[in-house]
Amino acid sequence: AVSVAVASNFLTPLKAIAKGFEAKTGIAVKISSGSTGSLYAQIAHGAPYDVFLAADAREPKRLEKDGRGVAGTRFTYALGKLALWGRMNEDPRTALLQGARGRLGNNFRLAVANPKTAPYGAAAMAVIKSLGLSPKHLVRGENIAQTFQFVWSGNAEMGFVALSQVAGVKLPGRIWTVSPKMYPPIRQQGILLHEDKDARAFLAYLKTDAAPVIAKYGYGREEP
Amino acid sequence: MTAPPGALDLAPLWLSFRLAGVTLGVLLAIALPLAWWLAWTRWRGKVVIETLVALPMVLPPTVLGFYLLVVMGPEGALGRVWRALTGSTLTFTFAGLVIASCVYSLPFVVQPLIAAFKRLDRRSVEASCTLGAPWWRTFALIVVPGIRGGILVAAVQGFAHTLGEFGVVLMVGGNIPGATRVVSIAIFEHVETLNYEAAGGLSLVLVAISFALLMATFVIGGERARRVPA
Amino acid sequence: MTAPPGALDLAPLWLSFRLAGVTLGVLLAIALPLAWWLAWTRWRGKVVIETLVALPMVLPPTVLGFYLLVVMGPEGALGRVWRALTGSTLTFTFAGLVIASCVYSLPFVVQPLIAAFKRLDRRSVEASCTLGAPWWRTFALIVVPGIRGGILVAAVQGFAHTLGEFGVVLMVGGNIPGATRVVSIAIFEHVETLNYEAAGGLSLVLVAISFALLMATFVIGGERARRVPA
Amino acid sequence: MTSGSNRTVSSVSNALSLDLSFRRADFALEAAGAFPARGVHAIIGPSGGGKTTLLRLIAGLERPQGGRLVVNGRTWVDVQKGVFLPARKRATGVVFQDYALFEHMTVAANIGYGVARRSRRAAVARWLTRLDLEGLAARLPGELSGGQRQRTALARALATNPDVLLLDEPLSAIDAHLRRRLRARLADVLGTMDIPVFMVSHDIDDVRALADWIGVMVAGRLVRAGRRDDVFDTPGEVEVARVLGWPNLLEVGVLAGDRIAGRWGGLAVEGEPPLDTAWIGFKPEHLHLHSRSGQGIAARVRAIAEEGLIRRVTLAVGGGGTLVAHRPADVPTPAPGSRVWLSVAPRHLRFMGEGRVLPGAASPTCETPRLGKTA
Amino acid sequence: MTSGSNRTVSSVSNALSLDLSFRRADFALEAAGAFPARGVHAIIGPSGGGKTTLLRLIAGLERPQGGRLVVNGRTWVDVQKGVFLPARKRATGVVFQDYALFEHMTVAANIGYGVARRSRRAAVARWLTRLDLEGLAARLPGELSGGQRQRTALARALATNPDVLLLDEPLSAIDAHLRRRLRARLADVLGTMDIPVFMVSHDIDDVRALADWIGVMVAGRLVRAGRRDDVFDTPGEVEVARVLGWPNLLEVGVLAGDRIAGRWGGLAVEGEPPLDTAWIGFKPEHLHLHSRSGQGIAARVRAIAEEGLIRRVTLAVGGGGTLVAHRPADVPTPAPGSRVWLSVAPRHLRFMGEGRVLPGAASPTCETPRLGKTA
Ligand SMILES: Nc1ncnc2c1ncn2[C@@H]1O[C@H](COP(=O)(O)OP(=O)(O)OP(=O)(O)O)[C@@H](O)[C@H]1O
Ligand SMILES: Nc1ncnc2c1ncn2[C@@H]1O[C@H](COP(=O)(O)OP(=O)(O)OP(=O)(O)O)[C@@H](O)[C@H]1O
Ligand code: MOO
Ligand SMILES: [Mg+2]
Ligand SMILES: [Mg+2]
Repeated sequence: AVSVAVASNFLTPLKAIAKGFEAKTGIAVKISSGSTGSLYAQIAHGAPYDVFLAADAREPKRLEKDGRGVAGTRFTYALGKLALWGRMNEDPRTALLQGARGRLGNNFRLAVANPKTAPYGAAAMAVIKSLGLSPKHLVRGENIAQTFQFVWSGNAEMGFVALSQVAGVKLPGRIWTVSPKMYPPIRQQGILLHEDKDARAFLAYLKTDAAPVIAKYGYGREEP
Repeated sequence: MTAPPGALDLAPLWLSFRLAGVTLGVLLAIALPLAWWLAWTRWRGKVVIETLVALPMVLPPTVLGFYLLVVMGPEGALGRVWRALTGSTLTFTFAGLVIASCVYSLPFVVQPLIAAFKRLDRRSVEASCTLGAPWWRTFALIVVPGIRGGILVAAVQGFAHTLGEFGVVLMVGGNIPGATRVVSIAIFEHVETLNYEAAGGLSLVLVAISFALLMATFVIGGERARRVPA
Repeated sequence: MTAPPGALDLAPLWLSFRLAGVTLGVLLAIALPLAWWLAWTRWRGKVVIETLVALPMVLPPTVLGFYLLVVMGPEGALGRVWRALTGSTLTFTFAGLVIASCVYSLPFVVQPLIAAFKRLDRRSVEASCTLGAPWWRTFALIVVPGIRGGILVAAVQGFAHTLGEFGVVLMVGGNIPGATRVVSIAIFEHVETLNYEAAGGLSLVLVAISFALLMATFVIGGERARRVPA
Repeated sequence: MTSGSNRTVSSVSNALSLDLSFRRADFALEAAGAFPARGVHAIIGPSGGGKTTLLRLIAGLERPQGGRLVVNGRTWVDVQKGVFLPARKRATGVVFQDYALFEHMTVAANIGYGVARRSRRAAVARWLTRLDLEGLAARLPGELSGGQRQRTALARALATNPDVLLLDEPLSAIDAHLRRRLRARLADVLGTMDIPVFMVSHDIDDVRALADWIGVMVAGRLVRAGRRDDVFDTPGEVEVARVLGWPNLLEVGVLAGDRIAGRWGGLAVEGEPPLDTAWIGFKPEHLHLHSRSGQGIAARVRAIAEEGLIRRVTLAVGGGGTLVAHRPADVPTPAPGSRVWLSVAPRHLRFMGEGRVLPGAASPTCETPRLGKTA
Repeated sequence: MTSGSNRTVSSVSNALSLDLSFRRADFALEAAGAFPARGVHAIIGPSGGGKTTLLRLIAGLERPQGGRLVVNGRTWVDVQKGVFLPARKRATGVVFQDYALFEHMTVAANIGYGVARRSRRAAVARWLTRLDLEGLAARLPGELSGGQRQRTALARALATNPDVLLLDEPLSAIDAHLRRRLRARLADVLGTMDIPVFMVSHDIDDVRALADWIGVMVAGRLVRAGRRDDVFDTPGEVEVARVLGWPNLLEVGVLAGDRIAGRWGGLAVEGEPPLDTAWIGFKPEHLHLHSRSGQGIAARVRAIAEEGLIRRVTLAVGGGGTLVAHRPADVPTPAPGSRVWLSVAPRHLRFMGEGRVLPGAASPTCETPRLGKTA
């Protein structure tokens, strides 16, 4: 069996992928999810995972450097895509620009993920900066899931979320898929934590056979 | 993030203590009468209330926070009432944090108080009544000193727990520096970003202040029954 | 993920109740003597212990969990001792969860017990002694019934809080299905993956079972002093 | 003796009248009476008879299931009309049987608790002195001995100048020496009060020294109420005589004309005894011993005890009974073992009902005092 | 009177000997004595004198700062050697002044608590009967009246067959009627026991009926210990006489030959009074009233009270003092207001030290009983 630690934003696609992998190879996949930061801390303190799928490149890099990951196995399994979700019927992009010019009320809230902890947050901040928005309307979710919840529950009128969260789901309002040129790439990297035949097989599957599933859930692939 | 790199940003600390203090005040005001009633009533349905009060404990804070976010949001029941009354939203504000913390910490304040009220010597309350004391005098001079131990536990639990809580606060507060970015969130953030040194530093300050505060509470509160002179 | 889609996976629920039960048992075994000693000793340093016991409350659970992870990890002090004794690691196991939960819930169990012990009628203990009862008989027949209210609060808090706790458990346990994936983590995960229906369903089951359990506790524990017949 | 002797009638109307019924588990209480503005009413009776419960009903600490309680023209309780004045609005001073002191307050703070702020200092000082508590003002009740605790409770209740004073065994834990002084002080204090005082007591000496009236409670019923000396002289019911400690009670077996008889022998009485008589009784000082036969009941001297001026003679009569005679110490008394004959002057014989059994006694023999006592 | 009279000496050695010193805040206690295996020792004295503390020291509930306590040859306490047997290993039966019942246990469970399982049932049944508690076996203490609570405590202590019995006012909350019966039963029970019994009591009647020996504690010191009748007859210290309720105590001012005098006048005594005499006292029954002058101290009758066979006469003497005389009720007594002259037969005069002041009394006048009492 393969034990996979996965950043929670990729949990849903991973479940689908694991099913396919199990069907194909007969190898069971055990999934543990969490925030990238906690998973890293656990791995650093001996957690029994075989594979780590982070939301970022930072943690896998560090693991590789520390020798806790198998050198040369680190790769980008998915590229995160940023989306702006607004609950109003206007084009969220237009509305956001109006907000930038102070035409939205004081109660206007724009949800973003914490740029320090979530790569989607850093990406969102880059977009905001390029649009010249003031940070006073921002509310921060600790991760991308929480950011989604702020908008979903109506507490924020708009939010920068992951495309994977909103693609193919029926939600109120409208969505603008942010051009990837406006933010640094969100590289979600994975790494093998120790030598294991099954784990390698899983990584290989993730690189190849899983591509359509990953795309279906709203992630991109890095051109090799 | 206004703090210079390397230096500790202590604003969240101050915010946390303010939140814990206000929450404790509100909670005591709610919990004292509630616990009194629960301890003395003979109404058979009271266990249902007792149980309901204890329930927030069993839900993971983040999940509780999620439901609070829904209820307190602009489309939630509480959020709508609040907006009608004050004109502003409840989530992502200090007031919202206080309400959320109250829900979360209520059981930790009510339960020790119920236990204390149940053990209160009924006869000294009766004696106070026969001496003509109005209820508030009986309450302040006989009941409160009589449940000192319970109040101490309730206060320590209510305060410390609100300090340490972060799931609910994160959810409802939105981590807004200066407004809702409390110290628990700040520390958590440091851990998540693998900035263990900053996390350790901030934790240390929090623990040190809390230690001093709690110790003072125990020293004062733990004294043998204080003499009330004539 | 062995559960069929749509159906609720109830294994985490069972794991949670097992964890809460074991933790409560361990905690009572530790907390009863500790609280007894803290309530009666005249040692001036005891406030320090009291404060230390209360301190875990002020740290965000995830942060506390982080430090526990460090201490209990294979290179941590506790982890090394454990490995020397048992040959296995402590983190990411059920035993590790129990230890972590104990640290986290200790204040919620010790504090109501201290308050109860302080209010215990010393004279009935003296009477039991003069009647020749050995200490365990005095403890079981006089002390424990005398602090029933406190034990009730301690048990409810210790149990419910362990059920709902997830920050520490997530950190130390690592969300491993069947071993450390307790219900609070499962619900949290559902919320994180925007599967609000599953989160709601599982929460409802947890709340319903807890409600029944707590209510039963309150009904039994809240009764007027039970008659101990000859 | 000390108290009340020099009082004048202050009012013909009653300061307190009650007619209450109360039930709790297997205990039921029925009490009715009207009491003048002045006077100390001792409530006596066997343990568990309901004395404390009656005081609690008056203080408003128990809620009766039926009846009325009116004090100084004000209705405190009227169950039918739904009136129930809470305890704190009733100006009662209560000394509880178990003190119920405020354990976290000093003695001084306890005493001053019910006193208005402006007069508190003076009142505390006065009552500390009156009850010999001067040195203890700053102590906590937990640091007092039993007697000191009770005196503090007494001072606390008296300091409020209540409309009705309720004392549940106020002197029971106080030693003989202090008791004598406290009794006298209590009498002085009560003498200056225009209020009814109800005092539960187990001590006949306290009752003698302090009470003007006596009410006897047995099994929840006020079986006898009357002037102290009347009750002492004529208990009325055998239960009452028992409570008063009469040692000589004889069950009446045969009742014929002016002679009554039982397993103990026979006695002549003055006139015919009332039909509901079940017992006769007499005080030990009225039992005469004769050394020649033919005079009353035959008996044998069992024991003799000297008690100061009095010699207490225990006598065995027929049927296994025991009688007690008091004799002056300076009169020769037959030695233990001797055979003697006993007589009682007919005017000292008291007829008594079998309180609990006779239907005539089911409603309390409540010869309620209606006038303040004159000198 | 009832108890002890028919006892035989069972042992010459002492069952219990103590010599303890104890301090707490502003209170210090010093007590020493040796007590035989049989006999009831009444401990009397003013409130706060340390009676309860002495019992607690024996029971092991207080730790003395110095001294020894040996029971049946076994050392319970030896402070110098560091011996301190914990309370539960001392076979003491204790009835606390405030009962200290187990509130969550039934009356039966309370009584059976200290009894071994196999004999528990029988012991409970026996003690329920002996103390009139039959119907209450299944009640909780909270549902009992004051007297019922105390009887339960008494039964609980007696049921363990202790080596030493410690009773802190065992009868104080029990009414006169029941008290007489309980007293007799207690006397029976104590009569069958081969152990020393220490009983704190405020009631001189209880002491008279139950005690063989008396110890008087004043301000933490055992100022007098002796056979009951000796102490009653010759208090020795004025403090002791006060505790015993002697109403007639006169401070001695002038001491010359066989005459003593004070502000109240002068009296002739037999022989010379001891040099440390500070007071004289006598019992009220020994005070004689004369209607002609020239005989003793001049006085005026203040009040007369009838108490059964006795008439209690209160007399005002010179210097503002008051004396009390008891007179048989059948002897004519001068009316209140009359002038009388008082005398006491010299053999009834008792000389007393000023307990607390004289250096001679600093170590307790501890004439400790060393032999079981004979009939
Ligand atoms: N809290 C209670 N619950 C149930 N029964 C009670 C309670 N308190 C008293 N009783 C019962 O009520 C009856 C009357 O009690 P009460 O205290 O009035 O008696 P009392 O005359 O004051 O006796 P004592 O002289 O012993 O104090 C008794 O049978 C007693 O057992
Ligand atoms: N817990 C305590 N702390 C401090 N002082 C105390 C404590 N208990 C009693 N005392 C004091 O110790 C002294 C002796 O008390 P003790 O109870 O032995 O008296 P006592 O002779 O039994 O009196 P009483 O007849 O009133 O019961 C008193 O001065 C009392 O005030
Ligand atoms: O999946 Mo993340 O690392 O919590 O954004
Ligand atoms: Mg009573
Ligand atoms: Mg005492």
